[in-house]
Amino acid sequence: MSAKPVEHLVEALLFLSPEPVSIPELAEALDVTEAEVDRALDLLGDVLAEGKRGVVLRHVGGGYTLAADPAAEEVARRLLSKPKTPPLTQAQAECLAIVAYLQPVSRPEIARIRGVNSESAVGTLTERGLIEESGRSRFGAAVYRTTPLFERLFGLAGLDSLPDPARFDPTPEDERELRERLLRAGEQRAGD
Amino acid sequence: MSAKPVEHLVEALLFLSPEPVSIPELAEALDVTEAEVDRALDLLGDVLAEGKRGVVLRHVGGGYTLAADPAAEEVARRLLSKPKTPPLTQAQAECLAIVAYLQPVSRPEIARIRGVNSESAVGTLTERGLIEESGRSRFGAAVYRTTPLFERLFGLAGLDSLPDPARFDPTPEDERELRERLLRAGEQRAGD
Amino acid sequence: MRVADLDLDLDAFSGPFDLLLALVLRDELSLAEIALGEIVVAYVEHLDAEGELDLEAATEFLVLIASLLELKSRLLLPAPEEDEISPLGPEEAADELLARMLEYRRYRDAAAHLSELFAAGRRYMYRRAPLPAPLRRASFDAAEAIYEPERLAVALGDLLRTPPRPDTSHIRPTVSLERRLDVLRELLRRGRAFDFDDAFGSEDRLTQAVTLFALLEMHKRGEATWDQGETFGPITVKSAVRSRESVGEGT
Repeated sequence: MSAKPVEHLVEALLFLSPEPVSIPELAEALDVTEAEVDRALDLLGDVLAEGKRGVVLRHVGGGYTLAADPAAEEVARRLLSKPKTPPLTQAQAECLAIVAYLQPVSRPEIARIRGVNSESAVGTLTERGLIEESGRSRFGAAVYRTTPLFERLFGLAGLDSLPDPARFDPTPEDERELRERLLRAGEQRAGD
Repeated sequence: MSAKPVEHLVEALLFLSPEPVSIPELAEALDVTEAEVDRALDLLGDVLAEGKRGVVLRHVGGGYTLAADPAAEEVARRLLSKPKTPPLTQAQAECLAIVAYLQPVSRPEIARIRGVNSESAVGTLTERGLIEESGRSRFGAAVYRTTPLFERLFGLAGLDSLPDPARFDPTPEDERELRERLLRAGEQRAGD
Repeated sequence: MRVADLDLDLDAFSGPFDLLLALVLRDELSLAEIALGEIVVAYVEHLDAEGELDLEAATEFLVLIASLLELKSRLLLPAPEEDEISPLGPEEAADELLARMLEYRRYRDAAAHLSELFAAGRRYMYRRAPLPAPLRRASFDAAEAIYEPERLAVALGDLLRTPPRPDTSHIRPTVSLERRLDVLRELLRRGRAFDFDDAFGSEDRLTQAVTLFALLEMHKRGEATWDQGETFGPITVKSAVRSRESVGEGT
């Protein structure tokens, strides 16, 4: 290791680590002082400044990380992005339906309607870009809405082209607001 | 994209891709000729030659990929707390050699060549992802082939980079001597 | 289907294949009488009906039928005077062994070479990071309508459904014989006699039946008896015990 310049080792470590690495972590792994790591990061930052190579050095979330140059995003998409559109699971379809018909809607509300924790389904839908956070509720919970990509993937001209759920509604005579009825049905399910 | 040198985009693509990328794939994603990709890889290979930076360019598994410089192996294992992969046992190496050269090959055939049951070694190699079942022989036995991971871990650009097995054949003198020894052994046994 | 279950209907035998095997192995059925060709035909017909080839089963069948054929040929052919397959001469034996050893050596040396490659290759570590989020989703421009909007309406319909009341029909009320005996004894202790309908007429049928059963039990033990003047008439239950102290212990 001794012969290898510290900035090269730092580059190798940042290259391998999927998460940002902090200066103390780097110093400990390399068995050098934090000042030396600092210096190495300066050197590396010069070489990997934006526009200089295909990879750039980034300082994010309490650490350093390497990232592909944003200019390569379009070609990267062509090479790597197999459209992530697998069939929706029942949980995902339910969450998506709740967000689509009630938006904006908070995560606790989704959970109350479904009667089960919906964190993972909401996470997947967010990751796939079908829904997104659109702010906070009065109580500080994240509220969600659907995205333009959602409308694309469902072939909808707009949110008002969503099909009328009345056709699949088991209690159509009930005229209360959709949100209220969903919440009530969810509470009854949870009360079992 | 136009302003960005091809080798920078190639670097970004290889950085992002979890698998080695072939020249035709790179050419298609970048919308350039394979000759241009070739040139870009040459340039990149110079910059990322071993010992020059923290990351090196490798030609393995039918494509190109980036790897951390081996000089950083020790510090990287410390940072990522990744143990060294155990070396291959003699039995595993023999089975792997037979599969690599004769693929697709069945387990009974492996056992016949090695002269011993090879179930456990074949199982371990399958578990380590170095070989995989690729179908059934005429007689219903599973047949095996090597995986892309095998090529990557063994630094092979492809299966045709395996050395000619004739290289491992004994010289005619060795062969004659071996035959003599066998004959003598046979006569001794016959004389018992 | 397992080969053992293959149903056979041969001239000399009818039943599953594994039974045939067992009979042959126990010498209870002579292989000489069995037309092995018919078994093969039966198996091929079975394959035809099945429509697909189960390789495991087919292999098993081949092994079994081959051993039966070998057994039968030994039965039918005259035994050789002596072992006619002469052992290999030393020359041939050495050649055969040599060929095998050379083949093995080739792979043993190739294995040593691979081990070196592995030792060199595993010094290289590769990046194992997920793709950045924007690359993990479909791009807006390339996105096509692949989901059915109907699916959302159906999902919402499912969520509007309230669960049906739990079905409790499988839970039966239980009536304890012990408890009915206690009730009867208590009534008799209080009054020496009572009318069955007055006491139990308002109970459900199951309780009445178990009470009647308890009464029979008490009659058997000599604790109680009854009068019924006419068919379907009122039943008067009376104590059959003379001394109060023995109630409950009179067996």
